Amino acid sequence: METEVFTAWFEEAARLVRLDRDRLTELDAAIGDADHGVNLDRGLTEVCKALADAPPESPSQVLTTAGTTLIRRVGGASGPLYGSVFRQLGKALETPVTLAGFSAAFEEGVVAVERLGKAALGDKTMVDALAPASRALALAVRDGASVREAFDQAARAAEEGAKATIPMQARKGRASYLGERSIGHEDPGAASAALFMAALAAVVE
Amino acid sequence: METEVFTAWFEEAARLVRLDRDRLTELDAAIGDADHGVNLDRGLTEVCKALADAPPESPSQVLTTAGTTLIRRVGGASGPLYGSVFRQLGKALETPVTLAGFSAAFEEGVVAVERLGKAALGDKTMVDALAPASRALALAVRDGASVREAFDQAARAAEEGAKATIPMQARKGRASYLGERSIGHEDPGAASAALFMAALAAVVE
Amino acid sequence: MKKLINTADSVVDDALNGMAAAHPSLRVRDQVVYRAEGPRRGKVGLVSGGGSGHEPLHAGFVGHGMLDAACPGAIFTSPVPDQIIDATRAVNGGAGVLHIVKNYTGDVLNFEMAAELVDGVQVASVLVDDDVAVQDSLYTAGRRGTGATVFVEKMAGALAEAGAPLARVAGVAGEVDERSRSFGIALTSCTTPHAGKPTFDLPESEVELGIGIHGEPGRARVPMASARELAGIAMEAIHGELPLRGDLLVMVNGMGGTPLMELYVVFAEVAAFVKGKGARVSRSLVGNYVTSLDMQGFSVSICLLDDTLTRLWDAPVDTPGLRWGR
Amino acid sequence: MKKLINTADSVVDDALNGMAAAHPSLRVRDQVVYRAEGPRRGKVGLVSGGGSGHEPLHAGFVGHGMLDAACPGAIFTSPVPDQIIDATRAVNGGAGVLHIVKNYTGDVLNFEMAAELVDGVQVASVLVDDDVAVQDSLYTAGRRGTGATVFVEKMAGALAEAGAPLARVAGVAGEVDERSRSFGIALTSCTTPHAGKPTFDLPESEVELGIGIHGEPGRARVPMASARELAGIAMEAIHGELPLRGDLLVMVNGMGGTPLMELYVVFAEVAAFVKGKGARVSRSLVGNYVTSLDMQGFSVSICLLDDTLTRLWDAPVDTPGLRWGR
Ligand SMILES: Nc1ncnc2c1ncn2[C@@H]1O[C@H](COP(=O)(O)OP(=O)(O)O)[C@@H](O)[C@H]1O
Ligand SMILES: Nc1ncnc2c1ncn2[C@@H]1O[C@H](COP(=O)(O)OP(=O)(O)O)[C@@H](O)[C@H]1O
Ligand SMILES: [Mg+2]
Ligand SMILES: [Mg+2]
Ligand SMILES: [Mg+2]
Ligand SMILES: [Mg+2]
Repeated sequence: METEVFTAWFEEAARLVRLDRDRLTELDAAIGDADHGVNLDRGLTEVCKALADAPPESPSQVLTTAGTTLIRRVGGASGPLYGSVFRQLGKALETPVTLAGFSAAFEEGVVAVERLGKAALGDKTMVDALAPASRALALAVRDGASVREAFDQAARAAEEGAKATIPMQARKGRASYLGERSIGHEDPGAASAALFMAALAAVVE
Repeated sequence: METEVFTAWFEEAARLVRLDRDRLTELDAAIGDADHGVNLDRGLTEVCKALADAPPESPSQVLTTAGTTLIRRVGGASGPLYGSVFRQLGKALETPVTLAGFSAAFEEGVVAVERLGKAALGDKTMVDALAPASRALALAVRDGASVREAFDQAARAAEEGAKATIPMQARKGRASYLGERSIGHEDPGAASAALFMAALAAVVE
Repeated sequence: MKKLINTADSVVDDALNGMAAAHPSLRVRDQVVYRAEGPRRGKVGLVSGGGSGHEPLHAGFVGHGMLDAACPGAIFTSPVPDQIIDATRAVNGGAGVLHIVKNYTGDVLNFEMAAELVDGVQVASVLVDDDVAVQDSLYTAGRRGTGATVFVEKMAGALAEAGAPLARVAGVAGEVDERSRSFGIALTSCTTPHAGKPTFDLPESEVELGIGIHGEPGRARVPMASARELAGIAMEAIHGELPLRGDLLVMVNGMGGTPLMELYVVFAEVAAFVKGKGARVSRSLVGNYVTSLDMQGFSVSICLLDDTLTRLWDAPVDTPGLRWGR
Repeated sequence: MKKLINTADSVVDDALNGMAAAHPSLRVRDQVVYRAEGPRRGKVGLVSGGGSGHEPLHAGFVGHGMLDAACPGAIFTSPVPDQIIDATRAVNGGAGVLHIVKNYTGDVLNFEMAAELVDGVQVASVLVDDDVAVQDSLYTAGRRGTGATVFVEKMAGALAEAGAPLARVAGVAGEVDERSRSFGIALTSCTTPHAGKPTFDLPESEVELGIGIHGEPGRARVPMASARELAGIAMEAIHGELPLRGDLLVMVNGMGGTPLMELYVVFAEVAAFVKGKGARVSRSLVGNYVTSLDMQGFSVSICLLDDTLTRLWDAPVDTPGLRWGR
């Protein structure tokens, strides 16, 4: 997987988030403060600008640039959290990028978020979409799947993980203030995480 | 006309204003500040209390008590204005009260308002209901009409005068701030003045 | 309508009780708000008042360096003569009392009656009429008193505190009024507790220009526009009657339901306009000072300062609504 | 939605320009608001920040006796580490810097990252978590920081101004937080400029109990009730976690769209409740201090005072949002 693929990943993610900006914000309005779509849209626009201004030489550089930009431009909870996913992923990623190498590095990124946010599976956060995606990647590698199959499965797992947050009661982040009233709504961060995985699947096709 | 008639006048006026309180307030909302009904309702309730607490000995006393109470309890423009109508009317009224005597004293009350408010016929104020009523009384006296006929005609004249304010552009009071936008609305004070005259007609029947 | 009240009839008294409980510096007696320490011998007393619903005006401006007493009427209804008479007698320190009256028929009539009826006290009165939305002509009740009331009460208060005689205090109060103009724009109507619904209907797409502070509709309606355009409309209206020059006192006032953040957005535009006219923002106020219940919108008030007025503005003031220097 | 803005994207910067234009005592640089005079050698620096939309919090509390810098984020979005790092470096007078952080995941993460990345400056941080509407348990992000932030910023600011060392300032800041609790009730939802419609729908007949300051819905909904009943609900919730006793600092805070008159009505009820519990209102604030854009509603914040805290509260403060003693 070449550097261009990773640059394309964030361009596609930016496009999908822009398209779904209002849906993400409405999900956040229901159990948060109605800014998630706006936050990510702003952040990813900045990421694309950064990647265009100084085209990175390596996949790893694309990811660390993206992660750092998200931390520097988004704010809120999702800025540092997404930022550390991509920064850690970038740090751990070796060139040339193989599917197995990406899968291992991605798992490190997910672990970084879990640690930073002290969130576990079932807390109704982005982790509920990211962790299943990571697991799906690992299984695909084990089963010798193609890059394309692997990312399709990761995207599907993230999407299912996001939908699975609907019946959950939030234990982390703003939604946790609602207690039982958080049940019945999809977590906005899990929804945006699914968009990131969908974008990746799209660009490797 | 006995003292009881005048006490009954204010009780009936209080009843009519209470019934029309919201209409008066809505008229005031359109070209003023939405408090005329509330103001008069509050004032007339106090007048009835005052008349009950210390039953006056003469018609003149009923009117000066009513006028003073309105000045002391209503505030706004209508408090001092209605207050001086009735205080002047009371001052000028001689006992025993004849129709001619009442008519002359009432005219003095109207003149008092015109002076205090510097308002003339056509300025879109209570004067546009009070002055025609006074004129109708004077004519009735001249034509030797009965008390009942006289007050019926005064009430009708006040009602017509109030309706006649609709096409007028206000030149006095809050409605004048609206300039041409004051056209097309009945003046709340003229409307309440018509209620006062209707109450009088009702109690002499 | 949802309001934090107990009943529409008790709201004024309940709020006065809250003020008394919150501010030991104030005393409330018979619907008049006084300084707790009472009148100062030889100091001119300042009494103002008007309908309630404009908080902090007037009661929030009672205290050192500003008013000695405020007479709150029912909501949007001027006080009655009895209140004004009580207040005038109580604050008289022997040097006479200045009545600061906003130019509305009701306020003028009730203050006039009180001034006639109170005896043994030397009373002067100043009429505040700063609102350029109303033409001052034979065909209107004259310009309304709005935001400049804060300027008059503050500067006259400082002068009285400094021991100036009644004539001087009244003179400067009138001067401040003459050098001040205001203009207001509403995004929504206010809702009075008794009426229970908006005084006027204003669609999502429009704003009301030149509104009063009692929910009186304005002179005209225009499509909703940017803060820059709306501030421009207000400033042009003021500049047309009071050409901006030199040092200005600029107040961007919220109508009660508008968040401070938006008022600062407006202030930035107002400051840019002032600069564009070659004048200078020398002193400023941004916040809710002369409100209209829950109305959303703003008004701009501007006073042409000179050294004396600037000194009077800067003088120490200690009231619930305005405080500095002590 | 009608708002006095130019664009949803520019509202925060436009408002900051307005603040800079209105308050010569402030400097705005790279989305950080500083005291114009800069850091004082040997004085502990106080830095706070958080999402915009809560004005006057935080930028309105920058000035003598309170904050040295405030970092405003996007609306309802905590600031980014860069802002906090800039502010921390700029206000360091050699005695270290205290970060005052409201307990929200975003605020905590961004301040933590900044504290790690800024080097050469001794940084301590205090977490404000006073909102009793949220249970402080393993199953939540913990109590939110709301009204008590004003108390912490004021008292810690006074102590820093007096020259106390960082450890002491941080210690007292934590103590103020521990001795303070808040509860909020909304009559309406706020509307963010970007979303353009209310964050949550609240029918005319209901109120939302235990709301946050970002339009987060509360824990429960009940039928609209009188000011007395609503104040009672808030006070019982606070009293349940912080039994009222002795001298209290009581703030009745408006959420942004509620008129001052209504806040005084609520304050009267709060004061009566306090009296009923045998405690005493020793100091008070009534007004808009920690808002949520245009939301209508109120919050009550209470701090159990002692002589030290009372002295720190009374110490001179000179900021756009809070001023006395100079
Ligand atoms: N402690 C946490 N761990 C992991 N993810 C979290 C945590 N707290 C919040 N999130 C994620 O962040 C999302 C909210 O992001 P955003 O709305 O941008 O920030 P904020 O909540 O500060 O407004 C939530 O939907 C959730 O997925
Ligand atoms: N200068 C005036 N002369 C005569 N009547 C007046 C004058 N100004 C106002 N009014 C009358 O008073 C009425 C308004 O009364 P009200 O609403 O109670 O007082 P306010 O205008 O102070 O709210 C008007 O409808 C008008 O009839
Ligand atoms: Mg959010
Ligand atoms: Mg009226
Ligand atoms: Mg009125
Ligand atoms: Mg947020």
